[in-house]
Order: sequence, then C-alpha cells, then structure tokens
Amino acid sequence: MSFNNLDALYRQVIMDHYKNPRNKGSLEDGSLTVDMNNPTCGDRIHLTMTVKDGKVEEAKFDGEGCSISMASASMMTQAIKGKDVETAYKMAEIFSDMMQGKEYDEDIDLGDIEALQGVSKFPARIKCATLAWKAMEKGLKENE
Amino acid sequence: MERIYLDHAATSPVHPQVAEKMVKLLNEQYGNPSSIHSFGREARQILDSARTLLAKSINASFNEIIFTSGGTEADNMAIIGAAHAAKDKGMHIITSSIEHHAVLHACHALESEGFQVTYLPVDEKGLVNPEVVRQALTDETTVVSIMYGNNEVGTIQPIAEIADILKEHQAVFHTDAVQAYGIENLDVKQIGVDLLSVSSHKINGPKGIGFLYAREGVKVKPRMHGGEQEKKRRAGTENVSSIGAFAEAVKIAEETKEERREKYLGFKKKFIEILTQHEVYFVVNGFVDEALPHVLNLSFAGTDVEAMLVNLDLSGVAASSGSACTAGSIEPSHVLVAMFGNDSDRLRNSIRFSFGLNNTEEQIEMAAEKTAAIVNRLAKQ
Amino acid sequence: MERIYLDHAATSPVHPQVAEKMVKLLNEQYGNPSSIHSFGREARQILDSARTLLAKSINASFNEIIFTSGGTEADNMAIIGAAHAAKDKGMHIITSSIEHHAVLHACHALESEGFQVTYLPVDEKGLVNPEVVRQALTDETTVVSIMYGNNEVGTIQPIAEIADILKEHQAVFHTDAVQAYGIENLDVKQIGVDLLSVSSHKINGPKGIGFLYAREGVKVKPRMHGGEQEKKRRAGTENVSSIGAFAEAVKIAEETKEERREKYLGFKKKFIEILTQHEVYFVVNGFVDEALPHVLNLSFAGTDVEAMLVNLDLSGVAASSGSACTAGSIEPSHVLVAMFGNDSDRLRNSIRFSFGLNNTEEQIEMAAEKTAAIVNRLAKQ
Ligand SMILES: Cc1ncc(COP(=O)(O)O)c(C=O)c1O
Ligand SMILES: Cc1ncc(COP(=O)(O)O)c(C=O)c1O
Ligand code: FES
Ligand code: FES
Repeated sequence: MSFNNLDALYRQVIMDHYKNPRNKGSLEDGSLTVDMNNPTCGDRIHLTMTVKDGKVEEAKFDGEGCSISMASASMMTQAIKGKDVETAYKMAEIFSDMMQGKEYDEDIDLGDIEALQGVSKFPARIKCATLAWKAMEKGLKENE
Repeated sequence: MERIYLDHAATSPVHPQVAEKMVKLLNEQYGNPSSIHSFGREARQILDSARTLLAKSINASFNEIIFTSGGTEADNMAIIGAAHAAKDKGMHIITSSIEHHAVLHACHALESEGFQVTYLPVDEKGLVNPEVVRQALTDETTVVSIMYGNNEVGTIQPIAEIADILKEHQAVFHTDAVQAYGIENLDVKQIGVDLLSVSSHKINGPKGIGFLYAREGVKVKPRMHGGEQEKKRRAGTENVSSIGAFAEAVKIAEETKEERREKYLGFKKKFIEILTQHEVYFVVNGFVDEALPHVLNLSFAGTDVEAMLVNLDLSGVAASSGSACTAGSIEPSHVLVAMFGNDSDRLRNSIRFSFGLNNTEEQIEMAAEKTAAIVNRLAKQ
Repeated sequence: MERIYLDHAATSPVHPQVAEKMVKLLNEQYGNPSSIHSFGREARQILDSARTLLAKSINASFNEIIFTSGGTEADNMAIIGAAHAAKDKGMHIITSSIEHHAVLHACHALESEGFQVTYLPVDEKGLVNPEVVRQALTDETTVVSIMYGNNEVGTIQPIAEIADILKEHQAVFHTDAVQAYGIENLDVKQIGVDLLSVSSHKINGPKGIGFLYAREGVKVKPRMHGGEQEKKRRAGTENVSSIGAFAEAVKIAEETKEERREKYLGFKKKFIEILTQHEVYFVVNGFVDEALPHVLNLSFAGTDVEAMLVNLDLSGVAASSGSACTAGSIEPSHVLVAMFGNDSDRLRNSIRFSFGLNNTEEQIEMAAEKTAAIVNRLAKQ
C-alpha cells in the first residue's frame, strides 16, 4: 500500500469516528464529569466516566468540536473502556508522544488511534487530538 | 447610547494621524508625479518614500510594490494578470473555497474565458490541507491563490508549507493578505509567495488604495491601460495623498503590532469569558488562538443571524454576518458553507465580531454583556 | 521665488473646501456602505447623495453613475467593458488618433485580443470629421470612442454630431470627458453619448476617484470582480471619503463654471497679448476661443521643448509638454503627430500652459513675461 493510500485510509477511519461517534452521550449522575475546552479554538468536550475497582467501566463524551477532536474522543473512549486506570494513563502518554512526533511504546495496541498519527504534522491541530485525552487524565486524577 | 464598532474586518476607522497626513498632502502636494517640474518632483518623492516603507514592511524591494485602488484590484490583477501572462503554459488555476469574493469572482471571470479552476475544500476549521494542494497541481497549473488569513473566521492558512510544495512547480503563488497585513508578521522571503495583496482601509488607512506585491521576475499582465505609471504595470494618475496616508497607517501598524495582537487576543478571551459566565451556548467558528487576533466568529444555536444583527445594532453594537459585501443579502456565507456543509445551523446563526482601533476593554465587556442578553432572549423563543 | 502652477490639465490643486470635506469624512464616517449597521448606513447615505449630485451634473440618473478609481479606469471600463459585452455583435472599434493613452492603450489591449481598431485622423486643429466617423462604421463596429475635449491642445470634438450619426447604429458611443467635465456644460441627453468618463483630480477634487456614466440599458462587462458594489458593475469597497470630497468639488465646479470659463479665456488672451508685445514668435496649436478654456498650447519656433520646460521650471513656472503621462519621456506627443505629421518642428517646440484654481491675472502676466524672456533667449541661440 502506498503511503498516500495509507493516508487516505487513516482519513477514512477519522471520518468514520467523526460521523458515527462511539460512546456519544452522557452518563447518569454520580459519574466522573470533566468539561474541558480547547483554548486555541474554543471547542469543548463533556466527558463522563465511571471507575470501579481501578477499572474504567464506562466512558461517554459529548461536545462541540472539529472532526479531529471528536474522532479522537470517540477513539479514546473506545480504547479506555474496560482498561485499568494505569493503562489509561499509559495510553495517554503514548498518545502525547505520538502527537509530538516522538518515538512511542508500540507494545500496547492502539487500534484505530494510530489513524491520528498524521495530525502531528499539523501543529494547529495537535491540541484538537489531545483534548479528549487531557480530559480523561484530568478526570481520573481528580478521582484519585 | 455609546455605539461600539466591532466590524473592523469590514473596514476600519482612519487613524487621526493618517487623516492629518492626508489633509496635509491634499493641501500641500498637488503635483502629478509624472510631471517633470518641481510640483511633480515633490509628488514623486512622496510616492517614492511611501513605496520604500511599504516594501520594507514585507521585506520586499522598491520595484516589487504596485499601487492599486484597493484589495479587490490587487486580487484581480494578481489572478487574472498572472493567468493571462502564463496562458501559453496552461490554463489551470487552483484556489480555495473560502477566498474573498475578489478572488473567487476573478476566478469565475477566468472560467468564462475557458480557464479551469479547482476550488479546494477546507476542513471544519477553514484550513486548506497543503497535501490537497499538491494533489490538485497539474502540468497546466499556472496560478495558485490561497489567502493568508480569512476575513470571516480568521483562520490562517499554512502558506509557507504550500509555498514549499510549489517551489518546484511553474505555478505562481498568490496570497490575499488583506486581513493579515498589519497584524501578522509578513515576510515575503520567508513565506515564499510570488504575489501578495494588501488593502489600506483594513489597517486604519484611507479607502480606495492598496498594493500588490509582485516578486521581481514574476509576470503579471497589466489590466489598467494608459499612462506609464507603476513601471507600465498599472496606469492612472497616482493617488499621491492616499498613498502617503496609507504609508503613515503602515508605519503606525508596524510600531503597534505586537501590542495590538495581544490586546485583541485578550478581547477575544474576555468576550468568550463573559458569554460563558452568562451561560450562553455558543461555538467558535475557526480558532481562537492560532488565528487572526482581531476576528472572532461565533455560532449561537437557536438564534437567527438577521435577528441577532438587528438587535445588536439597536443596542449600539456593530457586528457582521461575515464579509461586508454580502452582508446586505441573506445568502449564507460561502466560507461557512465550505466549513460546515449546506445543512449546518451555523450558516444561519453565526456572527463575526472584529476588533480594532479605539476599542476598549470596557467596550468589549459591554458588547459581550449585550450579546449575552440578546442571545438568551432570542434563543429562548 | 513665487512658483506659478500652469499645469492644471495634468492635475489640479485640491480646493480647500474639498480637503476640509475629505478630512471631515475621514474622521467621522468610517463605515463600509455594504454593512447593514448604523455605521454602514451612514456611509451609504454619503455615497447616495454624492451619486445624486454627480448624476445631476450631467443630467443623468442615479443608477447611471459608476464610481471608479479615476479617469483611466473609467476609460478602460467603458471601452474594454463595452467591447467585451458586445463581442457577439462584432469586434470592430473606432476611436481617434488624439485620444488619451487610457483610451488608446485600452484599444491596443483589445487589438491583442483580436479586435480591429480604426484610429481616425484629425485635421491640423485636432478635429475629427464626423463624416469620417460615418465612413469608418461597419456592421461589425460595436464601440466608438471620441474624446470630448483634448488634454493637450484643448480641441473640442463635435460629439453631438457624431452621436447623431451613431443613432441608427448598434455601436455604443463613449466620450472621454475627463478634461471637459467641470468646465464645459455637459448634458448627456443633449450630446447623446452612451458612456462618459470623468476624473476628480482634474477639477480640484482628490486623486484616485472618478466615474463612468453608463446610460441605462447600455451593456458594459465589469472588469473588477468581487463584492456586489456599484450594482455588481465595479467591485471593491467604495472610497467613501474621496467620493464625498469629489462631490464637493463638483458642487463648487458647477457653481463657479461660468466665471471660471471667462477667467481662463481671459488668461489665454492675456498670455498671447504679452507674448505678442514682446515680439515672441509663436503659433497656437488648436483653437483659442472654441476650445477648452483652460488649455493653451503654443509652438515656439526655434526652441526645444526640453530646454523650454527646464528654463520655465527654474524660473518657477510649471508647464508641460502635453500629457503628463509621457512628459517624462522625450517621445513626441502623439496628438501633435496626428495634427502635424511626423516631420513638423512643432513636435519639438510646443508647450502646454493650463490654467486653474488660484491662478491670478498677475501670475499669468508674470508667467508670460518669463516665457517671453526664455523664448527670446533660446530662439536666438
Ligand atoms: C480577505 C479580503 N480580500 C479582499 C478584500 C477586498 O479589499 P478592498 O475592499 O480594498 O477592495 C477584502 C475586504 O473587503 C478582504 O477582507
Ligand atoms: C483626457 C484624459 N483622459 C483620461 C485621463 C486619465 O485620468 P486619471 O488620471 O484620473 O486616470 C486624463 C488625465 O490624466 C485625461 O486628461
Ligand atoms: S479545532 Fe477545536 S478541537 Fe479541533
Ligand atoms: S483654425 Fe482656421 S484660421 Fe485658425
């Protein structure tokens, strides 16, 4: 597969998550709630999670944002659901490295998330992709 | 009632020093720069020193500045002039779908002459992807025109990246910098464009004057025929007093740029903060931070742009639905359509606030309070 | 040394009242006429009242006035715009060989697109013979452009007679009235033209503004693409302050026209009288009486135009060799060539004196005395 086609595939994955977001919505009262906005654009995310026995049981997001931020939120919720908190943190770190164009730990399977790799080439959009992850980290930290 | 002008992207008040310069020139310098007598020579000097100053402001050289009657003429001259000059090399033009009408309609005129034009899409933040420019290029492409900063949503394009892609290609690269000039740092050598349009009335200079930067060696066919002014590239008696006043505006803009950038960005944040405090539901069209500092375009769900503008106007706040040229009409902005598609609510509920000279923090606060009150009233209905 | 400006046909000083109006508008009215808020509506009102006044000055109606950046743009728009609009009816243009370069070079541009242009000859007084226009007409002729009053020699063309001939013909009739407007009585209904060009800086208004009269129903293809200004005929943010100031200049010109006509004609006669008293040998190029009152073009046998102009300039008199646009170059005037052929001495020894605001009888006397002294010194060598 040529590099260009790979790019196109990644774009398809992103658009799929944007148009058919997974875990869209809001959890009932009593769950972890984080509201965060991306200062560069004013876009925002409303993330709700439930954590039980050190595991992320449920995660849902809502918000108003660009395709990259919403697709990233969709992928993020999908990725952390059922994982333990430590793994979620670890994934956020890997994702951050990926966005900065750094080498990252490839032991953990990122699945669809890899489609966002290309974003690192667009500095203006890195904050879009990391918004949901930052929200997730903030929520889990506050819960500690 | 104090009126608050938040439509500086449509046009801006003339700086008092600029008006002073203008009236001084009008009263004292009436020669024709083409005349060889002393009156003419004095007028020529004013032109020369203005041209030197403008050239320096974008790191260009003296002969690369062509005075025009404004941004529209600069855009028309760049695109049609460059396309006509390179007709033997091809008849394909690339531009984006969020350009100002001065660019888009110049492209339509070329289409009616048989040119082919590709209008590149943008993402929902109004960004053109440089890779998409690369893919659109053909052997027939002669002109690429992508604006520097958008007048409706403020999005700044990756011009240097696109210039890089075009380095090895025959096409000349034009950027409409009408909104960016005077507030962004533009260095034509660094950003690597061949043609760049500027208008005076957006930076507190007089209306009816602007310039086109045309890199040495880049061919642009003249569109105004007559005398040999502007090295035969643009005929017509030079508008000496406006050019001198324009130069004064540029001088002031350069000196105050950093301070204004910070101030306007602060205004944006303040505006957003106040709306948030009042629990107004809004979304930013484009970016807040990495955009033109003076442009803030907001979508207010549940409102209608016309009701909004009328209510704002009645409460003394002058804002706009986007580009002034289409503000009189109810047609949705082509920029918002390109960003959000034809069906988005945002096409009918977005307002552009743009900041500039004389705006104070108090004005911004008051305008935001009034906006919040109007939205909360209208959205409830 | 008092400087005496006798080059008002090149460009004219701005009337103090006009400068005052300009600065008032610059300081107080900065809205964009396309904006719907109060700032925009106020700017629109200035445009509207200026348009009404200008229309009235030539007995046209409101919508027949299209603002341009000056005479050159009006000429280009008229000729190229009308030729393009009527391309399906033919590609033949008729003009005269003594037109301003704005007309001639617009015609050359059309020639390079495949149009055919007939440049009519003039007699030795610079007159176009209406019969010759009739003979030049073909079924393919779509535009006839004959200037109202010549800028170099002041000759006034038989425009109404030519209009009569064209009545039954498809061709649209344009006249460049840049030099005539404000000093001649122009009634578009009476003279029967379809298109008429005017420039502000020739009548003590600001530079960089003018208008094209386009009779209702006459098709002119726009050349400036962009916003929907000027009913989609000329894009670009309207130059509100210059338009308001231009209107002020027109108001003053209309009020003082008769008085100025008489005064300038008196100046001509005085100038001639003094030269005669000093036994200077000279010939008038064109007419004295039945010509533009402010233009006096004289040939001084035995002198050279460049030596004359330098000596005049050194003694404080600003005159010209003809049109300012070519004054910098040594090429002989195409107007004089058309009148006298390629070999006439007059091509190299003719000077244009043109009168205007602030010129006094004393100035004219002094300038004539100085001219006499210079001619008598130079011609003797
Ligand atoms: C981005 C942009 N380009 C071009 C123009 C046209 O400039 P002007 O009004 O000087 O003709 C404008 C403003 O109207 C603009 O915002
Ligand atoms: C007869 C005539 N036509 C056209 C023009 C051009 O007008 P402008 O200088 O306003 O472009 C001039 C003066 O320069 C002129 O004298
Ligand atoms: S642009 Fe706002 S999150 Fe992407
Ligand atoms: S024009 Fe005929 S005598 Fe002068």
